[in-house]
Amino acid sequence: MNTTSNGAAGGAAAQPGTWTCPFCSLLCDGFALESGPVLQLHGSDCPRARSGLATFDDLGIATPSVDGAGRDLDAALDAAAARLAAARLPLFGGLAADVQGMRALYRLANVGGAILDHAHGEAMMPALRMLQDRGQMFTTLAEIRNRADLIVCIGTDAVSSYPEFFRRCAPAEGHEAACRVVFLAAGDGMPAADDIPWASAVESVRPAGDIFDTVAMLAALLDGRRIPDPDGALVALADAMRSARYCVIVWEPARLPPHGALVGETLLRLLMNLNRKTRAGALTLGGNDGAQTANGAMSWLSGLPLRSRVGPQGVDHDPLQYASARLLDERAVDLLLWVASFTPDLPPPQTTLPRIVLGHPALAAACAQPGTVFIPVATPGINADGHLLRADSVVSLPLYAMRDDGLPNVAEVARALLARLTSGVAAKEGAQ
Amino acid sequence: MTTIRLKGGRVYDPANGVDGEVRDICIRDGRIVALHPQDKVDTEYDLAGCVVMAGGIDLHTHIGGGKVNLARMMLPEDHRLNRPRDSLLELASTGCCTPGTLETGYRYAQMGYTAAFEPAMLATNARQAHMEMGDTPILDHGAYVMLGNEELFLEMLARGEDPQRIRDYVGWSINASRAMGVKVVNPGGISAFKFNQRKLDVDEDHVHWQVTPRQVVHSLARALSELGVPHPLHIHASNLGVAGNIDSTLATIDALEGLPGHLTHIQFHSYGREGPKKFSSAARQLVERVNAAPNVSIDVGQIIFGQTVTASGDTMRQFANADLGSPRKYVGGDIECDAGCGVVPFRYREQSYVNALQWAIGLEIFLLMDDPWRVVLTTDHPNGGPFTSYPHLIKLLMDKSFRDEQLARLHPDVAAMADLREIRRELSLYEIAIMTRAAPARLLGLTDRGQLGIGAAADIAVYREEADREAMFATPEYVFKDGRLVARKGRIEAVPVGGTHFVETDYDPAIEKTVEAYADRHASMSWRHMKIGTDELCSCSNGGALLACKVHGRGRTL
Amino acid sequence: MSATRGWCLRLKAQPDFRVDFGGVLPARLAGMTADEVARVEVRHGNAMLALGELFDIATLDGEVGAGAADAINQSVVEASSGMHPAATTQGHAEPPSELRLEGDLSRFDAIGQGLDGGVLRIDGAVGDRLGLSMRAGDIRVQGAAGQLAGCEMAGGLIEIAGDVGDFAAGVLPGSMDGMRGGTLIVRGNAGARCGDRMRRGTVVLHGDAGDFLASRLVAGTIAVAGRVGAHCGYGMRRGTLVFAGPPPAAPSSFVSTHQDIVVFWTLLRRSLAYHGGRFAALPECAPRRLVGDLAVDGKGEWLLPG
Amino acid sequence: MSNPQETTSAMNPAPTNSVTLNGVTIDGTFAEAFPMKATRVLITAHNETWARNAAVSMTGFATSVIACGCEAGIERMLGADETPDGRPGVSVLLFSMSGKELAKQLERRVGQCVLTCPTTAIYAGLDEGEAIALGRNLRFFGDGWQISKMIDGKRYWRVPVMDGEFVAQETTALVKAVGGGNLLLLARDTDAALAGAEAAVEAMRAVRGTIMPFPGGVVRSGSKVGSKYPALMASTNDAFCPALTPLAKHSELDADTRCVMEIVIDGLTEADVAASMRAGIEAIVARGAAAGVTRISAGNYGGKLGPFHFHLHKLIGEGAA
Repeated sequence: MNTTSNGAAGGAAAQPGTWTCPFCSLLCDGFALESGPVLQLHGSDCPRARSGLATFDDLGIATPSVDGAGRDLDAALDAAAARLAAARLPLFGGLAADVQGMRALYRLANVGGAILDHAHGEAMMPALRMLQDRGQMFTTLAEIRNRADLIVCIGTDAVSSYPEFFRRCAPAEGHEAACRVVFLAAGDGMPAADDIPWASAVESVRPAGDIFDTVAMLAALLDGRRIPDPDGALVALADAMRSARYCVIVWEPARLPPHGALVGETLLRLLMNLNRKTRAGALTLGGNDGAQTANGAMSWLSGLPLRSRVGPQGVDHDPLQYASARLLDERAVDLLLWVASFTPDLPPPQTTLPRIVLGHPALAAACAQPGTVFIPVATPGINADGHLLRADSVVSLPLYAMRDDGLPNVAEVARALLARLTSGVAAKEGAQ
Repeated sequence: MTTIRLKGGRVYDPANGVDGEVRDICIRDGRIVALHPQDKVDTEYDLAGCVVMAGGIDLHTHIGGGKVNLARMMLPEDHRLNRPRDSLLELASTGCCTPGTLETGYRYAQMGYTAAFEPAMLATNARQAHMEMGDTPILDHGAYVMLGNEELFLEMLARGEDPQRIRDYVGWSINASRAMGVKVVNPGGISAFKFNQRKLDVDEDHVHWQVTPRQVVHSLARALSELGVPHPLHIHASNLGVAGNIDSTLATIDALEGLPGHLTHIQFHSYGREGPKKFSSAARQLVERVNAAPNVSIDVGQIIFGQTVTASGDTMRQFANADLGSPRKYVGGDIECDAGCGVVPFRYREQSYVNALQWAIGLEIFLLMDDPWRVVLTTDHPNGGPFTSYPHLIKLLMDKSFRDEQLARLHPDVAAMADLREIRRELSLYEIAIMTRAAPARLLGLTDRGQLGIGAAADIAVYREEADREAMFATPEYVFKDGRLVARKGRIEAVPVGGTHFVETDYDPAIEKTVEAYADRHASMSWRHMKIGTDELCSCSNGGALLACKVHGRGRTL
Repeated sequence: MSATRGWCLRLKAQPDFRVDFGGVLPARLAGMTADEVARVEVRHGNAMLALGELFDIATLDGEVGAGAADAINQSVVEASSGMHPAATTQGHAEPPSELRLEGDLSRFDAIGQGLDGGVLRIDGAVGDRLGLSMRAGDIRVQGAAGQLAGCEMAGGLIEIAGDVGDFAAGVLPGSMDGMRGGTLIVRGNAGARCGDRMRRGTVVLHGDAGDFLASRLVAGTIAVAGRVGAHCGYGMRRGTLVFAGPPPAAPSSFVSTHQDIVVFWTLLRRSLAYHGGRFAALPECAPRRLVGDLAVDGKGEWLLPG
Repeated sequence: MSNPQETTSAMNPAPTNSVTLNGVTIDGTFAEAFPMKATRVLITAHNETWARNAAVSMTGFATSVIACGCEAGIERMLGADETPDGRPGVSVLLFSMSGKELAKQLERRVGQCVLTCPTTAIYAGLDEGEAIALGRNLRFFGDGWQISKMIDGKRYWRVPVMDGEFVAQETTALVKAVGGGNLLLLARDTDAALAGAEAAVEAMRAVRGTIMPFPGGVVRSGSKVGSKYPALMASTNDAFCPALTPLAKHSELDADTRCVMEIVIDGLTEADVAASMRAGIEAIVARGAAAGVTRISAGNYGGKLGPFHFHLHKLIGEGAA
């Protein structure tokens, strides 16, 4: 099997604008990366990028394993294919892969039928359910950078999971317009004015009640309802949102309590209202570890988003039943194929079911167990090329291998498994 | 080397003036060739009783890109029913209004179509559009990049930039996004909406940039003409869906000043303001003008009754219609200082006066146009209706009595008053072949597609002749893609990866400095990533053939 | 063998995967022979499985008519003397077709999906989406039901003796309307989001309700006898909640109105009284009334007696 | 409907086959009635007074379809235990020649006389039949604040008004009915005629499903079909006018008959009308000829125009049986 070879050879220093960071869904491409045994980041102190890169420092020789015993790739693929062939209803979980990986996994899932869910499936559901049930009003990073005069982060500080977020929103020097940043119901330890130097003001508003109460009240105020005894700061915020030229709401579904889709739907409603007189949009922070990509590719291929089952019987979507944790708990599946190609922070869930793990090499130890086939795979943007979809659901970026670690990428492994599972069908399928 | 003879079918090949002659078509290695009748072939098909046409070409169908995918995600209820697989070659995929890409490819091929073009590719979403099209099996594809609402262009226009620089910028954008042409949507209006402008007429100033749609249309059309891009500027004009918009549509034609322009889904732009409901057909006005303007071509965007979803870059008009959505859902987005998107599910109802009239207007336009080479059959999938309704639409155009039956079921005022009642014309198979193959190929500059001449690609649809044209066109007997049998009586026989059509233009590379400076100040990604490299395109489009068309206009070569 | 009006299916062993039981309806089986019933296929994981593999199959002959009538009477009238109007869906003289399922069917989903007549009795627990999109007929469950019980049902009656999971009377992803008609009676407790996007019909909950009761309620009536979880009525647009037990705290996006509603209250109270228990004891005097959720249309109402 | 007689010449001749009971002559003739469309609605209110106020207004100016659009009347008062909402109420019947006209009259009358009347609510009084709008369109008075509720399969509208809310059932049922049953009471003088008519009406009011739409249940301007004036469809019933006994081409009266009253009955069914007429005849017979009503007759068109024929002799025969 060929390993990825399109990218720069080891040792070169990628200029800003050529390296795309795969470690969060903002997909920053403004930093330089110096390749080599140790990957050096220049131009950013992003803790996510740094810790992600550090997992590749002095990467030893990562070998596949079957039931804890080291094997060569072919043997591991044979074992994985045999277990997959024996499975009657596998779960394809994790799905931390790029577009090409998802395309190949989709074909693999189609052979006998599989359920697909992402490691962040639960965190994705509020935004997806909002979209399915009512729609969405979104904006994107460049619009925020150029247009926003009020950014309201609701229930999130944005930077804990997306450290570069406010730098990505910063207007170009010489183009600053006054822009306030307000953290609403976002808890303690918010970024201060110093952390967002371009903002004309940074404030925190914390009304009584939880986030459900807060967004409901904000929606009611923006709708012009007469509320007995409203929170003064919230009234002021509603006024500010109404008078802003371009208000941006930032939310992070992963931080919401259960049933966060209701928060999303309320936010959408208030945005629709706001847009009747002025302009506003929302940015959903989410989709890390390829979640945005997996969901996007799944949707375009099948017509339905993740938490769907595909196979000879067609496609069906069930966001409640096809949640990985529930499927494993109920033993409603009989095999777990887990994909985690970006970081070792997404280990496969423990289960007594057979497992096949296509993972970051550093997951080897966690996967050296009886019942588990482990195949280390390359990471898009580090040692593989690839494409990822950005958090704002519009932009996708190319990622390039910065060095060659001799690892197959997810797509190659999936195609190798597919080839082992099907010979007759695959032959007819044309140029693949 | 594979040879195939299609024997004794009645051939309709308007590009070569063939109107229903019985003749053989021979194929060698994916191309149409001349073989002596005595030459042996590997496979021979007896096509007695069949009609042979080039594979269908849809030059305006929303099959890939962010807004289509958002529409898919927004309408899971549209995707619950799975069509039974006819063939193990088909992977699972579902949906009616916005099917998955796989299903899209299968359904088009089953209907005898072999190429489809996404008309609204955002520059910032181009990769995803190519990826989705790359995952649309069997069909060749391509896309028009949306220009005319991105801040860089408006800024250049506002500061009175030299038209040559604008031409370079347009050329750069086409190459960077790997586009087949350029589309402008609500010229300047998508941007204006971001500045809270809710309406923009052809000669009205954009509230911020102080440029008019007329300027936008003219400068883009001029740039394309000078670059030598075959497909004329693809224009989604101002005021889509607004009663009385015929005025702005005619003004948009004026703005071309004789330059080539293709007005798309023209049905949605041909409304008068007469009658008690202040909404009337302006089909005659429109057609009169288009008949007299040889620089102008159109596609119709026929509406089809039933559930669909409208997906458009025209956020200004889509937001205005959000409350009419059925079911009541809405997706809207302001995108990257580049464009926008608005998705509104919609149900066209026979008993709605407006919908019934829209239906009649579309058919009137088809039937009143003198020159079938300048009118292309579309429903603006999925905006007017899903592409799967094309056979039904063909029957409406070919069968006056069927048309009258349908008309009688509509809102009584339309059934009683529509001009359509008086139009007796029934289109011939030859005219249908023009509107669905030959004309779109010519308008796109596809010299070896949409025709059956020697040397052409063997994209061929064979229909069993039937009086019921809907049944006939719904399920062709055989469909060949590049000489390969891909569908037989609706069953998928092979799933080759389609090729990507795009044009490569010449322009002054100095324009990249402008783009780079703009990106540094305003964009959210490196200007380098605004370009899709060849290897990357190959990967995005899933390894399909790269069907580049190099054009040499008045731009400077590298 | 002559056709029977009813069948009893007794589960042999738990299936390996979840089973989609949609399509197995009393009327469909009524005209079949035992062999034919045994060959009816249901979806099990990625494959189809015959009923005969899963169940022992027996007829209900001799007791069908009486059984059906009992089902209806017992289901609704437990604590009241009258016949509930909602239970009179089986007005015809012919006894309705009946299907009885026995065993723990908690891995069986979509039982009674699309039911449009007849009686379905389950002596055990059921899985998700019980009675999905049913239009008429009666479903009685002796045990608990999973999520989405009565989801998008448009008519008929479901009575569940045990608890129900989340999203009872709710909605599938993307649908605009949850329950659209009929009556759902739960004798146990309900999980979260009961009545989510419900548009019409009546839910009678004898036990407690979880969080987000009546979330996004479009319209319809939900009556609760027990305690109610957090964020009741979140995003409710119209519709009526009746609290026969301890009233929940009102969120700040709900406000009081003070008009005389004795007429409407009497109509509603009399209807609810058929369900017995606390509903039989609802006071005659008009209750306190709150309206909301002001974050949405604000035309929903809470009725808080006493 | 006032019962138009066809023409004097077409009238049955003076009855030779009459029966006499308690001195009262009962003609061997029949009342001829026509199909109509009808509905029943129940009006309730805070107390009987306001329920009655609404009902009286709603049934006002509804004596004859000829000029009123419908014929309407109070069927009976309802106790609090008889109404859907536990308040006192009134049962009202409306009759018209077509369903469309009935629906129009119902909507206008409920809109102007019930919606407006303090504390009222309105419900369907029939379950079976074609649904016609009751609250369905009146709800728009709520200007978007109206609320719909389904209770036990019935839809109600709740419209906010100044005293609280107006509750109206979405629809009521339209049924086929019978209009134009009648009795003619021939008396020796005005006092006797009025007293007899009042007694008959009182007895007839006890019959469910019927109303007597004329003032006090009685009409003195019985009519025949046609007129010497071409524009008029009906004119005075000269055969029964004492003033014309010696003048008319044909008269039904003798010199001792100086006053005639007619009672017109509309009913939901043929049996209801028959029961009502029988109750009226029995009341007159019970009073006896000595009370001044000496003869009972009925109006018809020779049996050619209306499908329902109420033969007076059959009615008393059935009553006896």
